[in-house]
Amino acid sequence: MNNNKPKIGVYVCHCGVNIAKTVDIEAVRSYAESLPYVKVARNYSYMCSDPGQLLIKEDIAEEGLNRIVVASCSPRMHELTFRKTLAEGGLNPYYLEMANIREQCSWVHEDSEEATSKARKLVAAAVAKARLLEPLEEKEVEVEPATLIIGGGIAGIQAALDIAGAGFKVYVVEKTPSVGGKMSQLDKTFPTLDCSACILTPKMVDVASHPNIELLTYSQVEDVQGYVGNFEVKVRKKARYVDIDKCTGCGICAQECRLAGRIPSEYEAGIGKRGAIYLPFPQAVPAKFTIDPESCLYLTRGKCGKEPKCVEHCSLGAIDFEQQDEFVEFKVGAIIVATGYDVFDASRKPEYGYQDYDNVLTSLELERLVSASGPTGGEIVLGKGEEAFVPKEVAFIQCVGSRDASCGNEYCSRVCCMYTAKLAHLIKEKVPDSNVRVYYMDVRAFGKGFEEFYDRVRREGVRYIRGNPSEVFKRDGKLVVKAEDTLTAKPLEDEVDMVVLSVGLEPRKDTREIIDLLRLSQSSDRFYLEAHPKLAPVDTATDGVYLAGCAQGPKDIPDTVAQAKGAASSALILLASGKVNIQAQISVVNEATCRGCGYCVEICPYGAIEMGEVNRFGHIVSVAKVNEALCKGCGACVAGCFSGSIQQKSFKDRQILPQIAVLGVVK
Amino acid sequence: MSEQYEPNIVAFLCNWCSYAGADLAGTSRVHYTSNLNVIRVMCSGRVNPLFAVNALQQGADGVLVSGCHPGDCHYMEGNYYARRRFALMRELLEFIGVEPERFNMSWVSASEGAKWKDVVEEVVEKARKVGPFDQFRRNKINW
Amino acid sequence: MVDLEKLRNAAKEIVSQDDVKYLIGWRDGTFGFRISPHFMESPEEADKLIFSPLCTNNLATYLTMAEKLPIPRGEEPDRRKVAVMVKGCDSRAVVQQLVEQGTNREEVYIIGCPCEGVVDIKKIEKKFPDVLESVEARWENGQIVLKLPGGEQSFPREEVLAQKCLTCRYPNPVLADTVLWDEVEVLGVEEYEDVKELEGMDSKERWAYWQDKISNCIRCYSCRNVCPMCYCEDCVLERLNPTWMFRSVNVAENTAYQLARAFHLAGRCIECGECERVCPVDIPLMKLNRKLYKEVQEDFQFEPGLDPESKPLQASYRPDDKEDFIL
Amino acid sequence: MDSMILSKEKMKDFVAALGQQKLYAPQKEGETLRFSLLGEEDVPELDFSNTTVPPKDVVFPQTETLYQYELGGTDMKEPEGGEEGAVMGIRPCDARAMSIVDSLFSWDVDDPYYLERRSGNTFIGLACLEPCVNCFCTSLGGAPASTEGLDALMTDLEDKYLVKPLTEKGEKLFQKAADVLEKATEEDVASAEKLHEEAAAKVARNVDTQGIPEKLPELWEADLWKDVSNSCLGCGICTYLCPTCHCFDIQDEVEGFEGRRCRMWDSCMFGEYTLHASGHNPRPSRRERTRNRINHKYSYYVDKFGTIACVGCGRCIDFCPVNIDILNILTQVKEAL
Repeated sequence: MNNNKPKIGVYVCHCGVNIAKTVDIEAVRSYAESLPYVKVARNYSYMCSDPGQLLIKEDIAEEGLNRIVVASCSPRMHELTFRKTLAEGGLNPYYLEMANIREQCSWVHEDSEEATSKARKLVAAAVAKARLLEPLEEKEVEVEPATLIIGGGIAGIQAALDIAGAGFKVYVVEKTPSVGGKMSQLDKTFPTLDCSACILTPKMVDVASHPNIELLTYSQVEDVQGYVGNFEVKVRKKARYVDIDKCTGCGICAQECRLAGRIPSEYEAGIGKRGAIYLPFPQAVPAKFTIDPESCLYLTRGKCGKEPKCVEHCSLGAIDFEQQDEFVEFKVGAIIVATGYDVFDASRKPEYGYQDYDNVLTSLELERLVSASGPTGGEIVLGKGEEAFVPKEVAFIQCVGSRDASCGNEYCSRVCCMYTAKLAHLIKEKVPDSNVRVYYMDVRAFGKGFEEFYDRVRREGVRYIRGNPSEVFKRDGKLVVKAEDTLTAKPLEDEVDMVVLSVGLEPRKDTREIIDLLRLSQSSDRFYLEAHPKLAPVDTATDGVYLAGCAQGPKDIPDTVAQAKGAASSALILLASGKVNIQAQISVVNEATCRGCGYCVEICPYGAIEMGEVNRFGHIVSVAKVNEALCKGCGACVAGCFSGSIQQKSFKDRQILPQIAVLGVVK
Repeated sequence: MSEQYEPNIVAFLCNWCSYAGADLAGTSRVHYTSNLNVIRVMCSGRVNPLFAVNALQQGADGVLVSGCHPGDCHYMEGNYYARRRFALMRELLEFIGVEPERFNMSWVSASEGAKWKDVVEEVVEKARKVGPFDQFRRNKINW
Repeated sequence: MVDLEKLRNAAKEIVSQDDVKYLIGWRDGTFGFRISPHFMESPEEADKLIFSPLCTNNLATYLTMAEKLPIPRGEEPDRRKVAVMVKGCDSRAVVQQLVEQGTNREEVYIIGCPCEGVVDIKKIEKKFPDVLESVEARWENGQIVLKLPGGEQSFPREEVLAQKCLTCRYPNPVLADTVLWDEVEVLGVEEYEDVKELEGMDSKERWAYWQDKISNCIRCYSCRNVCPMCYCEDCVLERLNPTWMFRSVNVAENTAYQLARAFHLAGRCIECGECERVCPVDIPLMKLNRKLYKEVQEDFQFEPGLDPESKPLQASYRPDDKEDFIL
Repeated sequence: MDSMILSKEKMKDFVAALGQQKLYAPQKEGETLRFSLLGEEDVPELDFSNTTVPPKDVVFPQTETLYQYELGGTDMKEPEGGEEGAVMGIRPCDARAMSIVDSLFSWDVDDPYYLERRSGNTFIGLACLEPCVNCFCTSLGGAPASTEGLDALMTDLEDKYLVKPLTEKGEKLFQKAADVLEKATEEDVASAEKLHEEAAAKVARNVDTQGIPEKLPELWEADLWKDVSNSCLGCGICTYLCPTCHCFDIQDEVEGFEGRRCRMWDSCMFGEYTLHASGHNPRPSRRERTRNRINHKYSYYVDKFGTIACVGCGRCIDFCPVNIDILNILTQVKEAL
């Protein structure tokens, strides 16, 4: 403990010209020098550089500084850097206070005089607080060597395999009956035209068979409590009404189901049908059947003929209508959110006639149509029975639901340009005499091999017309795309057999649930917000929770896999070190003045405070007690305490009030 | 009221949304008025409404508290508590004769650098309109 | 109907119970219209007990006031009950104390006194400034009868009752272990007329109004001390480190003090009006409290001091709380 | 020194004639009557029984700055000394209180702040003709027209005041306004004296203090202290409104990087009073505090300065929210002796 008179060192950073251009550094420095308790005030071109940090360390040693104020960039940027500097210089790292004179001063104010005067104020406020800082102790807790991965698409699969491969336990929780996600629905992948199933299926099998991975399909995370390193997870395993230990996946039940071929299949994007008991797709993992409780006659009406067909035909007796949802609970140290995305609902753009005309398809529907495993066996045929025909004139409309403020999606979905090129190529390959054109705004072919692929497709005869169609309508039984070729300024009315809407990627509808569960934030595009867009793209604001794949924003498969590996690596750092520092800036109760009203207990969002008893001169009185591992240091309890008896370390009333005074009084 | 009157605003920003949003405004080189000074706290829930009273008393002409949008609080609930507390304090201050223009609260997310600028300018403009705070300012002359 | 015989007998019985430490009631004061809190430890003192329109004091405040003096080693704290006589408003104070664990339900015995309203002592002393002899008072047919030195006089409620009683919606105890007589009719309707009158002014007028009142504050802390909801061991408004407000007595600090006090009572004030009654310089403190009471009721559909199981207003929230004031 | 007559109609002229000097007088502030500095247009409010707050705050302000400083520095800046002034409309009981407190502030060391104001101001009393219900000045050696501690005494004669200068200071002050004053007749003087006597007879409450100062400490452990303090709220009304209570606290108030050291009224009824840094308080409950208040007034002060530090103004009785009545306490004390 350092109870000596404060000796403050103030360091004003030029940040090259970033600060120095608008803020008069010397004026700020000399002002700082005049403030009470300031022993040293210096300026330097880059305080975060090695020589800059050395300056602080030397002053600590030579001048006996015991509080440090760094006036530079945002504490969100370099607070940790300078805390480390203090520690290396032999000071408690929490004796640091920063004044943000870059992001919130030099970069936002043009007038040099104003910026300088504000910088002085901010430095003065920091000095006022620094004087009253207290040393804090960082405590360590053990990390539960396991990870929860929410979502069993390619991102979740990859992260699971990596972590499990490193020898740690993984729980994969997948909402649908099978892992595989959206990638399993794709036919080929751009730009290499690999068969999507061929590269994905082995990984799906690996996930199921890996000894370190526990796969919980058809399951949902219900509750997450605890904190980094020690999350307590509760998962609901929804009833499949099929005993998966008995089911061999033979499929007779599905053939016999009275509703066979009558329920739109999710996997087939609605263009294929399934029964009430179903396997989502042939390569599904686990290869176990599931009864859809929303369509099953027996489950919805309590009656299915004399006896449900599935029961009748399952010789192993695997059908179990009595099955209930089960709950499993386990502890993990880290959580990876790999929940993926939703495909944009094309009916939200009614001008393109998706709901009105049979031959207006979404790209995902076309994906199933061209797939050898799809309902037509890979033949591009529209219509049924006698009306069936092979479309020859095909138009793609780009950016449906992307780059479109009218539907709330201002972002680019990043994959549509390339999957359109791929699908156009596949159509040309399967229907060589077809005419394919693509109505586009811009073609973004930025990835490895993308531009080459786009060139190839154009050489194959796919026409790119720059113009956003205004409407798709029907004339004389034919679809007409109305657009303007913006390069020639010519209005077009293009008669076609098939219109493909290149729909974008959207945040999942259940995004909110996960946010509530894990205390995540959303960015303005409504995808989950990463801790930093550049330097912490897989981390979130919640320690121990990481993002992978399209949950964080639209991306293609290689980017998804790369991020999944990044998330796995982040989780592994935690698991491998086995220990994590918990918040030092937590709440602390003054038991002598606590009146035991319990407001803080009610307020704490983490259940970190409970009432305990103390002996006050023979009287047993109840007072609040803080569980240090659970406290996250938000301070909501502090503002709710009437007697000021609970305080947040580093953000105590006695530290904030002088800041307020200085900002009010200093001119 | 002198012509050169420039309001002085003290703002309390939560670390995760609003402070980050204000940083983003900086990173994006959005320019705004320099009348507002920020005190960083971890959560808007930490901000005791009495801080606002204290700020007015000690020289601020207006106060701003900014946190995450409802539902986005990094600590889940802090901004809800802040909202309730500030609703009460606002009524009280208004009732005692403090112009409501001096007492502001906003939700600014980490991605709303542009909104931050708008909020700052609105708060400063409102304070400018109602003039210097003189209701219960500490008067140094009495010292 | 108030029955003093019944009251005294009940008090004798209650105070004789082994698990009751003492009983707090009211007795005649030393002069005029004043009455005094009566602390009785034995049944013999019961004959001094009264209940009349002069019994303004909210005795619930004494539940949290007794000092917890050091107990010598080896001795046990006395956890016997304190019996307290409460009017409707006073009972709400007990309920709110229970909500906030300021009082332990096992350590209090609540004697409910349905109440037809108490007089505004300041009002009546203005009418009769020189009364030295102790005055008796009673309710009779909706009137207040005062036994003045010159003979009995009766007054209509509106003329002599405290403002809080004219708008009282809870004249009957909301929680009691025993209720001494029949419940009384609820006559009060709260229209917040005085609050609305102030709301109708502009900021400058409002401040002028309050500045005038608050500049008189001598910071005697009687408003805080008398408040049954103010029972912090160490009041943050007087604390030196950190200094939320100076102890200097001037308009700025007095205002900060009164604002903080009112804010701490938001969603907690049960409208007993004691703060305003005791104020030696006549600051209309209940206007502040009632303003917040009104807003709390309108904005959060919340009234404190009714249900011991309720969650405190300031320690809870609803996701759809009003936010029309947010930019 | 001859008595003079000030016609009530000429009050404004009188105030004007006193010139630029500060003049404190009772003023109505809302419902509350207290002494304040008279503004240019103000007229003293002299039709009252007594002010809520005693005039002690003119000489012993509730808050006063001793000096200012900069945080971390060693330089001090003292406020400038006060100018001369006058206080008008003081009741004799309150004036007597000042003269009692004078001994304290000029005891072991002279208190420059208090004494400067005491000597710089001229104190003009206003005889009390209608004692309040709880007045008992006559029991303590005072009277409704006592002149102790005053430089002049005024007596209300319906349409005019009889003004009697008592000291040179008083005389000097009234000389300034000689133009608006008339000579008093013998009848005027006689009727004032009669009123004074009548007023003294009207004082209804009383206490026989015989023996109390000497024997009070013997009742240290008496039950009565608990009985009389049970209902005490521990507020500062009785002491803040008491004209003889003179306890103060010294506080540092810091704003930003500047601070001031100031002193302000304190009250022995507060829990913090005599609270040691260790956390120990020799007066841990309202019982000891009440006991101290009575002992200080009726015994310790007598020991030290030979006079009871109570003038019987009755404020503590009037304003106590829970009817703690000093006369009642003294009666019990007498009974217990």
